[in-house]
Amino acid sequence: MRYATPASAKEAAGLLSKETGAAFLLAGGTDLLVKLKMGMVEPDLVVDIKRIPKIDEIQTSAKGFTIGAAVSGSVIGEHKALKAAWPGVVEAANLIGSDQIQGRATLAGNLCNASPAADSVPAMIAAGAKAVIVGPQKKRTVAVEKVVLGPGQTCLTKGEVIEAITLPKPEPRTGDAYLRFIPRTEMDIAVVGVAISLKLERGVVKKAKVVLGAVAPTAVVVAAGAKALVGSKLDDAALDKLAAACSAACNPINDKRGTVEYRTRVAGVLAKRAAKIAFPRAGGAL
Amino acid sequence: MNGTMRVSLSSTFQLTDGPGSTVEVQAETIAEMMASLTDRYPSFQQLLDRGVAVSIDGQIFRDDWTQPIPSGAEVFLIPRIEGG
Amino acid sequence: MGHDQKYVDKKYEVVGERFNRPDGIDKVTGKARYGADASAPGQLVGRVLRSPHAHAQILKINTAKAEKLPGVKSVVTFEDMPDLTGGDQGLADILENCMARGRALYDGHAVAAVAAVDEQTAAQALKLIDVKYKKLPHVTDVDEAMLESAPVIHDRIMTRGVEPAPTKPSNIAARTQMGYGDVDAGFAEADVIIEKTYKTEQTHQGYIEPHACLASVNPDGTAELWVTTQGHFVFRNVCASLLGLDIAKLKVTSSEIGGGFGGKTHVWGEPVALALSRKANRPVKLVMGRDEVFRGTGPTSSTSIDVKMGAKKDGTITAAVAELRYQGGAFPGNWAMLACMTAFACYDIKNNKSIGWDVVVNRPKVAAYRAPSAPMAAFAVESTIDVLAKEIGMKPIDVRLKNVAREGTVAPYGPTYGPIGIEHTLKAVKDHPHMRAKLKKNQGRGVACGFWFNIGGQTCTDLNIGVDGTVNLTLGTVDVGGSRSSMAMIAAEELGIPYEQVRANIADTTSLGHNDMTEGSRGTFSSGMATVFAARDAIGVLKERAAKMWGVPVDDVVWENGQAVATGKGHGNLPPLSLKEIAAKSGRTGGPIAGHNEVVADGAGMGFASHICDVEVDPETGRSTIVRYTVVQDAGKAINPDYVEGQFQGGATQGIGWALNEEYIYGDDGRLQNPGFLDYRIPVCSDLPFIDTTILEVPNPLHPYGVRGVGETSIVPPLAAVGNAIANAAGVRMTHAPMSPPRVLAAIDERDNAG
Amino acid sequence: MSNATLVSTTVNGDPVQFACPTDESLMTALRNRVGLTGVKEGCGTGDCGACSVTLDGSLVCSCLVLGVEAEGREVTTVEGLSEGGELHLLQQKFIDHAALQCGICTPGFLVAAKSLLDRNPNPDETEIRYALAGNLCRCTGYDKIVHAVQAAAKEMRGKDKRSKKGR
Repeated sequence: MRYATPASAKEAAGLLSKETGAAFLLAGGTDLLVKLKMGMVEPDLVVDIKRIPKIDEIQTSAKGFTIGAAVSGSVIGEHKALKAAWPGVVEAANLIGSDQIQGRATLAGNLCNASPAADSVPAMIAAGAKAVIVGPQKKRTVAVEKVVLGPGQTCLTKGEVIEAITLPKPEPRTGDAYLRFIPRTEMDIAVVGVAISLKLERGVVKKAKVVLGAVAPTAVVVAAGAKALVGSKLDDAALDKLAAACSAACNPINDKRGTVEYRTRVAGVLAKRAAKIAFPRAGGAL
Repeated sequence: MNGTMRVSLSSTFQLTDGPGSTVEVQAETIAEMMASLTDRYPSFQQLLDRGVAVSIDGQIFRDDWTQPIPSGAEVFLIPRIEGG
Repeated sequence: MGHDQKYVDKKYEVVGERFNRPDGIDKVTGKARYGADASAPGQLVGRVLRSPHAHAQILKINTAKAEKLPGVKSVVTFEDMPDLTGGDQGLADILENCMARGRALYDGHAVAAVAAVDEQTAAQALKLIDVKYKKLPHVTDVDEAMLESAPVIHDRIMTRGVEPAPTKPSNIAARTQMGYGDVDAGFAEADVIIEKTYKTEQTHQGYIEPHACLASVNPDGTAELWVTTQGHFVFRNVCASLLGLDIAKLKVTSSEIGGGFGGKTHVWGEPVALALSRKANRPVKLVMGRDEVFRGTGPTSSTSIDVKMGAKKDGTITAAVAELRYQGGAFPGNWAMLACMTAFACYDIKNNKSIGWDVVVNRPKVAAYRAPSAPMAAFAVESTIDVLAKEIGMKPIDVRLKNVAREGTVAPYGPTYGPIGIEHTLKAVKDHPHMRAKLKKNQGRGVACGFWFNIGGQTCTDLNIGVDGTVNLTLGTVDVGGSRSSMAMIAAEELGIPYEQVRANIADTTSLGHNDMTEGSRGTFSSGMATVFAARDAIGVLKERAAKMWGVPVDDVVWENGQAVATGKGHGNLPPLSLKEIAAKSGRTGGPIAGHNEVVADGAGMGFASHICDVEVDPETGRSTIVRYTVVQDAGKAINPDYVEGQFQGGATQGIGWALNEEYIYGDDGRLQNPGFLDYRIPVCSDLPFIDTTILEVPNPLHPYGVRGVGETSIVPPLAAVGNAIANAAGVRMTHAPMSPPRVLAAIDERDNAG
Repeated sequence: MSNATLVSTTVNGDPVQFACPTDESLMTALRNRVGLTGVKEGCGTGDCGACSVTLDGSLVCSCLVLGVEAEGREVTTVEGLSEGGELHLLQQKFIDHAALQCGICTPGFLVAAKSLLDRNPNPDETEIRYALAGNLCRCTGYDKIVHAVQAAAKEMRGKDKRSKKGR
């Protein structure tokens, strides 16, 4: 296995595109090193992007935030402006593993690992996040919800690298939240995850985005769930509709972490709870 | 002291060709009791090989076969216990 | 019997205080050396190849390619570990479990092993071993394995304990029956009868340190083994038998041990490491990965249990029957038998019967796990008692007190109890402020009792006094949870010197006589007993030396407060001689001063506990949170209360993990789905509240200090305590452990749908 | 077979060089090449925290870091907690409160607890419990560990006011 530490995203893309063997990108390494340990991958080349200048920084601009691909969860958790703007995204990022994992795990890595249960992905989608993808030739920006194609599969072509995740500056009276269900209080993979982002107008939901994790091969945007909330002040009828829409949108599997029935049922429960957290964050009165 | 006593056997130790649930033997120590039982019931040896403990008046002895058995004592043969 | 009764009421100077452990500094600084922390010149890395199939015939193992890989020094299969067990089926099972012989009996069963110059080469070599399997039908569920239609795992297994003796093999290794009285008559007397069926899933001890050893065998048959174990003397004997070595020529050193809980009472990789080393003529270090620990070492049984209990309206339990089905993994065990012995042991039930079925399945060979077999039986019995109490309109604690076993009660396994502490623990629970604390919405409280035996066993201890008066205490029982501090305290107590003057060490197998495993809560009980006697032996020598120094008859010397005092007529004005003063002159009064003791520490007491658990259930997700927990247990005498509390808290937490989330999950293919700490969910720090403890001391009259073992009982009550709390919080009676969120939510739904 | 790479790094304040295969974890490199066996392997997959170290001040599982990633970085292990022949207060409190039984998880807990107190000198019980959730202990039920961390935090806060002790 060769180990490279390129000085730019473009150089990283070049290394990956030229490699004829198995090549992997290393950011936080919290997924890659597990796969190495378990013998699930045998890389010929590992490209460590952490030495790329500024890739471990969060840039703030008038448009929003640019979160470098090597920014760890603990750095995200300490970023006051980001936390104020997108508390749901920060919550989701901070739910990925223990403090030890937080010291390494990244949003871009969580996205590229393409696990159906990734915590940050539904939250990023609900917040309208985009991935800045650098290839050997050109750069492109893709909405996060378009990045993951299936378990372990992304839209990245050979040589492409996610350089950063961008989050827009939230519109006024916007609030988001992410909740997941795990059997313990920590150290588990989500059995169900729900991210909700709401925009209010005069105390009423004007726009909503509802995204589920761990209930289908990829994160699921639940349009019917959003529709249930729009025009409401989060009354019980709207919440019940939301829950029903979320449960209906589930297409989960039975596995060691949960059953189809359980995931379907709890998706609705969590959706209600997440909405009730996002609503006051957007300035609404429950 | 004639050393005749009544030994109760847990069901695990009851053999088709062996004693019933209680048996009378002459013995003053655990070792003598065991010898007497194996003399009378040859298949008893298999049970000893699998592990036996002796309860004398409610106290369990697993290993020390020199232990004297007081006359009139309540004696039970029970399976040997493993622990964690 | 016949121990010094006066110690039961003795006033202690050292015992009962909270002293720091002697190995503390090494363990907080990283200096302590565990199983994987030793190295030897020229050592190789050992790795094991494991079966990916639940049950398969091994048609062929081709190791030629692996052997040719540069850097590979030895490859072994069962052919390198010939069967020397001479008809001892127990040993033969151990050998076959260490290395498959013609058949892989479970997912994770070792089939070959390599030793190579480094990790990478060893991993590469494993891939080059070509094993041809023919898959066979498998069964992993205990109830399914008992069916006539189940694939039979061993043709040699004919059920023991049934009449007439079976003529066909089956997966049922043995039937055991215990109890007394007439249960039919007892049920006829009952006003209320409750019958329920329970299931518990398989759990693992989950020690954080994986199995690890460093083995070195010389061509002349001398050998050394450094290993993390609960009993290095037993490991020595077993490994010597399996490998054909002389016991005295195999030196086994127990490393610091990173948790055992019963799982390190059995050999797994050690004989393989020795075989690899013998073939390579180099030291071999074999360290398991976490997945190997889960797949390839011994968890506890999964079970299926029926309980039927009847009671009169006044709470008297008139009859109780349990039928307990326990799987022992791929080899027969006595696990259901142990369950029979413990199921009703907390109670005085005139008519009781327990029937146990020991069953084999295609899972790893079950090992002891802290009070083995008792927690599952207690889950069933203690849950049923709560149901019974509700049915007759009594408080569950009052039903328990009404039927509690006491001194003089006949135990379900036959003998009559001596002084035991179960009633004391129940009364302490009843009076505990926890029982009166207010509960919030969705919260409920449960109580449950538990019993486990203590065992004694062979023990040997040395006590050597240096010329400066400091004392080396040399022990042969592995220190799993802090026992060195307790042993040093006992030596200090006996000798009448400060704790700091005693240093306790664990000897290797060449430096001390045989010691049995640290298992069955015996460490402090039995080594403590040997330490008392070794110290008294040394005191005898000290008195002789003092007599010599004074020139008085030894009968005129007594030992008081750490010094020799002359008591005879005319010696009144002799100043006492301290241990230090006598030790300083030892070279001129007869040589080194030592005490020694070999003992079969029989007469161990019984361990009883009662627990209180408050749980909050989220009715929409089925998730249970432990909000408060109290352990009340009889310790006989707590030598070092810090470590007694630690055993109570640790055992309770393991039980809570089992109650809520821990389980082996097998796929339809018979493969373990969750061999890692991510999905085998042991409790994490944020899952728990502080665990309150109350230590009761009902002395065990057969120990010089009244000690009872405390290591195991605390894992017995939690499953039922949690289940009873959930029943009171959510109104659903859980009969399947772990009571994980999906199971609890399904139970809530079922109740709601039933209207 | 992986290429070995020479890594120059700082471990517990000292300059250290080691050569390790590129696919070797920092945990294995620290244990086998630097000789710091206080870094424990409980799982190798980031689930138990026994191999916790800090990397440039950030708490990580060293099993989830490649050895080669340590080039030019600063690593602190349990062996680096005590200074000048004196135990770190957390180490002393773990002993005083009997916060260890088998002790295999103890190095990881100490590194994680120090990392917590460096960031938050006055954590409440819940904060302590969540900060230590990445460290598994199978012996203690965590009770005495949390008490030890609380006691150390309290004393360190007191000492910070009076003297420079209590890092």
